[in-house]
Amino acid sequence: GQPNAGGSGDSGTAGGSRPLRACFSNAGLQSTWCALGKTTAELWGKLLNVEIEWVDGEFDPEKQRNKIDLVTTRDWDFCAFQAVQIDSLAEPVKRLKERGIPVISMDTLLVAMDQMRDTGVWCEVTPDHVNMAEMSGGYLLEKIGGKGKVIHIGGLSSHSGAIGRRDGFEKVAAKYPDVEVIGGGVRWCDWKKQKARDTFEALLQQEKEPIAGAFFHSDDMALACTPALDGTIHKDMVITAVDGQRDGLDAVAKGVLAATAVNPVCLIHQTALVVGQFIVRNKEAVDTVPLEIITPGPLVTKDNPRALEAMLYLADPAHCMV
Amino acid sequence: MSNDSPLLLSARRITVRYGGVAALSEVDFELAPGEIHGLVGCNGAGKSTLMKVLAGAVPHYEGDISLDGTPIRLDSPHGALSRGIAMVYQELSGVGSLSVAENICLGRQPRTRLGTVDWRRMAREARASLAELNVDIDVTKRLDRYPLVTRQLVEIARGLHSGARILILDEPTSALSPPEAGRLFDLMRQLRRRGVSMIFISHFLEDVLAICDRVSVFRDGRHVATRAVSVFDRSTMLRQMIGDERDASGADVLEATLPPRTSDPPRLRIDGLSQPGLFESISLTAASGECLGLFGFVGAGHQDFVWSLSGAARPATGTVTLDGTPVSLTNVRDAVRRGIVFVAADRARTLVRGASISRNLTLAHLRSVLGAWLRRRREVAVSKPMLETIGCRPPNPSLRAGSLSGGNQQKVVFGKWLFGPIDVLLLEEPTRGMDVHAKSEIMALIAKQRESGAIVLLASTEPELLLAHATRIVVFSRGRIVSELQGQTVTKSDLMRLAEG
Amino acid sequence: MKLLTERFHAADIAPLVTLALVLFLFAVFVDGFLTMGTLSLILQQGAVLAIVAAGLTFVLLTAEIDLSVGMVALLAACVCGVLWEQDWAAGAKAVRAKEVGSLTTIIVLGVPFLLALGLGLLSGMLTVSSGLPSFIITLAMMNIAIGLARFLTLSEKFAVPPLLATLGNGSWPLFGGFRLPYSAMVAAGVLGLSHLVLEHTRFGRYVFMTGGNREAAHLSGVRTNRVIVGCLAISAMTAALGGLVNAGRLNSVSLDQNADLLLDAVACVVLGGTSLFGGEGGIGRTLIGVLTFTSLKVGLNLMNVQQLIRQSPLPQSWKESWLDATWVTQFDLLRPFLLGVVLLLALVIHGRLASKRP
Amino acid sequence: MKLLTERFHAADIAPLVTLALVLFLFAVFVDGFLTMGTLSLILQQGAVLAIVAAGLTFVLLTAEIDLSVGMVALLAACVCGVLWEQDWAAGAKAVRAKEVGSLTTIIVLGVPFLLALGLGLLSGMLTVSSGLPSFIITLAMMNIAIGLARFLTLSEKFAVPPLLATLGNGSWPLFGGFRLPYSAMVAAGVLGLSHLVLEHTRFGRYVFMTGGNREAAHLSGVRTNRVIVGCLAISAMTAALGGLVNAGRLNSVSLDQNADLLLDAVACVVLGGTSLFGGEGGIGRTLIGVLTFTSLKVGLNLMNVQQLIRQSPLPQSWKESWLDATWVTQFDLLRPFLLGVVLLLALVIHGRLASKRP
Ligand SMILES: Nc1ncnc2c1ncn2[C@@H]1O[C@H](COP(=O)(O)OP(=O)(O)OP(=O)(O)O)[C@@H](O)[C@H]1O
Ligand SMILES: Nc1ncnc2c1ncn2[C@@H]1O[C@H](COP(=O)(O)OP(=O)(O)OP(=O)(O)O)[C@@H](O)[C@H]1O
Ligand SMILES: [Mg+2]
Ligand SMILES: [Mg+2]
Repeated sequence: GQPNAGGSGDSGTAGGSRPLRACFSNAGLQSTWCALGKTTAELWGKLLNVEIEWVDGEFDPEKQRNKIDLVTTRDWDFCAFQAVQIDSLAEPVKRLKERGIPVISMDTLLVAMDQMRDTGVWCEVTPDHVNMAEMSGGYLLEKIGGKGKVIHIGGLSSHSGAIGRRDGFEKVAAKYPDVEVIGGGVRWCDWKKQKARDTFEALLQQEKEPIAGAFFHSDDMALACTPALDGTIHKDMVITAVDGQRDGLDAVAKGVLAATAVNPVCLIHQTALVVGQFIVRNKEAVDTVPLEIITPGPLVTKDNPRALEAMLYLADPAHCMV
Repeated sequence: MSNDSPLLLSARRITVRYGGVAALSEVDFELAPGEIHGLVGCNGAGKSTLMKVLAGAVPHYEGDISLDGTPIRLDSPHGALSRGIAMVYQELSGVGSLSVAENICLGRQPRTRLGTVDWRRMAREARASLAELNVDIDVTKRLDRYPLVTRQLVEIARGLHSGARILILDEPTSALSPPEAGRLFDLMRQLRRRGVSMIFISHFLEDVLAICDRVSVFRDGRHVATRAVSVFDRSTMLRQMIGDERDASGADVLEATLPPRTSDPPRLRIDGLSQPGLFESISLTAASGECLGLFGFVGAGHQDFVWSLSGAARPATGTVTLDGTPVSLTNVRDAVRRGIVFVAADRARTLVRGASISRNLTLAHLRSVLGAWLRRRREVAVSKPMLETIGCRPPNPSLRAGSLSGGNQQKVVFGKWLFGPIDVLLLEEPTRGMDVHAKSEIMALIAKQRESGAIVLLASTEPELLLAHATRIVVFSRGRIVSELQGQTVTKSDLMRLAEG
Repeated sequence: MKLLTERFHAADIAPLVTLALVLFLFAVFVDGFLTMGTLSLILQQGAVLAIVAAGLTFVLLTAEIDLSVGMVALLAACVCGVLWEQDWAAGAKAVRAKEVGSLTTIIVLGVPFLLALGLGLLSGMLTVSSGLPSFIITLAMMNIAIGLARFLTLSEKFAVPPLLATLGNGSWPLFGGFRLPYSAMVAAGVLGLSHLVLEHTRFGRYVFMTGGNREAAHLSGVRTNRVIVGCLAISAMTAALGGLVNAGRLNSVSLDQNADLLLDAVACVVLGGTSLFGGEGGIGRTLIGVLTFTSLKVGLNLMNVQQLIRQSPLPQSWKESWLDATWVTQFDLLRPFLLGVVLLLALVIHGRLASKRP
Repeated sequence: MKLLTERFHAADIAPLVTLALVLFLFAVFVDGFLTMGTLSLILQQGAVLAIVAAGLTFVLLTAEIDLSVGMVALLAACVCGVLWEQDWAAGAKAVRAKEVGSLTTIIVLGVPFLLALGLGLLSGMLTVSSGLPSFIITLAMMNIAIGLARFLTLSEKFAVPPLLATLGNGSWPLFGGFRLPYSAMVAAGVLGLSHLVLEHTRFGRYVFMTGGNREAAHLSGVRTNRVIVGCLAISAMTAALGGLVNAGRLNSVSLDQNADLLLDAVACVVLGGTSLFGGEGGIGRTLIGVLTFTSLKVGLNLMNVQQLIRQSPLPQSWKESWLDATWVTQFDLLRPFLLGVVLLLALVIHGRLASKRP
């Protein structure tokens, strides 16, 4: 049975009994981060009796837009989107608003903070990218004793998360005058492992004396680059990154990465789901919902194995807690 | 026409070089108003090249050209046309995917007041200009739906239609049957009356003598002589074309006495071979050592017939047996395996111009000639003697095949087959557009194969060629065999009469 | 289209049949496909593609190819965005978008076209002067365009004039449920104009001749080089227009846009039956191609297998097992694959028919 | 290379000159470019490209094109990764990678090749049977490959056998600082083999002749259709190998890989001087092309403008102003643009020289 259009007020009459229908979409499942987010939403959807339909953004704003355009023609109780590109989903979200379907944005902003409500975004659930970068980068810089050369490999420079991470790292780096970021500052690699690897190798080979450390905007890029180190003078380079997903955590456990700041994907998707179903089932009004919910993300290092263990447990697809 | 009439167009000291080779050197040429000027010479004498210069298709010429006394520089066909110089090219050049009408108005579509193309008028003009040539076809159909003859006629129609004051016709009749050619000549005379000057190139010297006012002879890229036809005759013309005083071996055979049917049993049997639209139920037999001439006008089907025997064309219905065992006509490879080899008229379709001569020679029998592991030295080693046998000049195996002359290119194409057994030799116009020497050299090679027991099927539209070399002549008309001639005396006019069916 | 005015040949109507077939199948298997909403969607999503494909048709008709359309489109949009966020225009983050005068807007929208025109002419001239296939020249040009865009935007995201936003998103509500998107109107205009040029002007005919037999066209006085340069310029311009409209639709411009534009556009043109060997085809065919392609995309996106299976008259047991199968649960991921397969099928069938032509 | 053994023509040595020029310029303007390290880097980063380009050379020599190499490479890698993470192999996240038997590894590595072979043959047969240009067929095939990869991986990230990782990353330390990457050895093997096949086997000869003049080859009894199918199969195989090596290098496989592989490979082959019109070229040229291209990429990545300007003997004032200019501070973003420009220049020059050949 198709539930009728949500939002119009009578949707919740059946109370918690009626399964809600929600549409989720995030940047692209090909990144571990997004994939785990999907698992989370589906797992918690079962617990909270919400049917989740997933739309893969495929890391292409047009593909995502085309799919979301179609989503707006169907009936939902609520939607939660992570836009590949800010503003690209504004139109469909407006249409959803007209039909009274609440929309929650995850991680990346759907539209600028100040336009959220008039566009129809009820709430933004986001990690603190700046803070994550500060923690991870800060750890790196003190590990290398606050001096020496470091590499800074960035994500996609149009991505608000990447920009936040850059700002965070540069903020802490500013505290250490003896630290030099080689290669002329951040090197944008569009989250692409291959590009990161090529750039990284080039930078390595250029330096005559060992490079102290490297900061990556994502574990995936970092792990694609670490193999380039063995056999070079940079063997014992300190490498930290952001994301803290399964691979990243394993890498920390193995000591490949010194640390990674957890971008709490599970928390984000979870929260979005919880807030969404709460809004619908309790017929919340827009202004009773917080505009922004910032989810905390711990730093995981080899030094405190307890935290590592905990994260490994919590981030396990079987639990999807953090 | 007398030479003192005011000159319409005069070209002085024209030189054209291709790479190292000088195609034309220091050529002078003059054209008087309202004359038909004949141009003769062996292949590569430079006729087409000079004409292409006048038509603006060879911008890199040296020398001066003046029109009506004013010096001009012809650097693009566009420029030449805008000055009233049009040319019908030796090689067909239509746009197959466009309608006949558009091909006739190619580059000059009539326009409405709004500047848009006027389709109705275009069709009307096209029909009119084709009617002049006694051609009545649907001009809105794609050109490539029509046979070769029609396309040649469309080419000519375009030239006549161009409204040019100087019209160049480069071997326009090479693909036409006598009646069509005759019609063309009438039209040319009409145009002359209207004051249009024409340049007419042909290897058929009779035609040249019949229709032209003056004739210029070219040899090896040089201008040899220009005379009024009244004071010219065939033999002198030939002598000047060929240069030395060698007896004019080029004198065409106009009649021949074919030997009686050989007694030895036929090896090749062809029963009811048909291909819809091209030829119908063709049945033939041939014994080894025979040279079976297949005569007909262009489009009579004899050429398609040899194509389909070669296995390269769409498979035809009917049976072919060689030495009693059937031959499948589905692919070339099997045909070659059975010793059935094919030499087509058009070298552009049979030669890899970009590859070296040796690679072209060894292509067909790579395994038997070079074995499993190809080595360059060995390849050159086997190619050299072959080049000697076929008399290719220059005999340098590592040259680009494309840099050879037409005739020599043809020799290479032919030599390719000599590396393997030849039981049946299929020939389609093997000497098209070649001069007497190249012709005789090629035909000598073919004769040698015949003597060594090969069956030769020689399809041609040139009666002279068949009369000179065939032991038996089969005449085609409209895709059917109309008669088979042997053991009797045959003349060119007989063939023509029969071919017209 | 001349071709269709002749006696029909299977190859000529094949694309139409394909379109009909696609629509029919979706009408049967996707409930709610045959609605005005879907139609507007198809128009909406096909518009950009149609604009770009129209220009590309010119190029393919001359037997050349323009691989740079996607990135030229992107570059144009980026330039527009960058200019728009200049201080003399709407300022950073387009905060002063309200106050911008129409002259400024015109400049902001005009410059990208001039740039595109320049690039198109450049690749055209390089192609004809170097004697290399346009394939490789435009390939390099594509890298240059994306590189330039990357540098101009410092690969950040830029806002675009509201005019574009309305153009890209706005639509005109007609009878019940059906909304005619402005972008579709623009596309219609471009297609119509291109059709007139191709069929009723000398330039248009020269395009066909050049593609059909360049040598012959040249010898009969057509300045084929100019024709080719012209076509590449045209496709660059339409690409720019497409890029702008698309940026408007996405409300912003950044480097990850237009990634598939080139390949989709080529697919559309060829799907319509325009030959890559030049000389055959036309805008009408391109239109059919675009419609087919877009319907396919929209239809596949609309398709909901779970539902289909539930409603299907199959033994319950099968349904059960199927509903848990990956290809059902993960159907979303299968869509691009299916699209590719259908495309290939259609193309091969069209090709075989065409090769059978006498 | 036959061509070079003949009388030299400018067009034949142009690619070599280009390579020399590139190396020279970087040697001057990038300090620490002329080191063994850089050499190993070039080899390391050029290896995958070389493997793929080798196969592509076959296709271009027959005057066809294979647009599917990039995605076939990706698909092969994905299949390998998915198999590797099956329970009968290394299991999810390849936790049991240690215990895996060599037979399993062989299967995991073998299946991708078979799949690629299948796809190659398929596109080949469709090309020859439909009479369409391989351009469009392989274009569709590319979409199919990426679609399939997306579905198989559910677009997640997969681990690959350690064997591949060592192959992709390992290297063999030789004299001072110079390390010969294993991947480069593989590439050398592939190139060498391809060269022998092209120059010394009948198949290779047929490839050249088919490209030179298909009808002539056909009339001489060459089964040109088989030749073309063969070439497309070969390029699919090399693509698969390249994809696997690359996955090994990146230690994992996910859909964002090999995005530029196709265009880079084509650029390499053409840069080397192999003609897109077929019949001219060879592996030697491809090698030169790959080296030029990779040196360009590496050199540009190594280039550090700030430093260059500081060291340059220019008036201080200029230096000041330049050092703050965007094009200096954001030089990173300018790199792809420069690459494109240099490529275009080289190609155009080569083209003009070649067109001057009689
Ligand atoms: N495109 C070309 N490249 C190189 N050489 C050429 C070219 N065209 C013609 N030639 C050479 O120029 C010379 C003159 O050729 P041309 O076609 O004028 O001879 P022709 O008198 O027309 O012979 P035919 O009677 O066979 O037409 C020949 O040596 C020919 O090989
Ligand atoms: N395409 C070409 N490129 C370079 N040189 C050419 C080309 N065509 C012909 N030549 C040169 O022009 C010379 C004469 O060629 P041409 O075709 O005129 O010979 P020909 O007189 O026609 O001989 P034949 O009677 O055998 O055809 C040849 O020796 C050849 O080297
Ligand atoms: Mg001639
Ligand atoms: Mg000749």
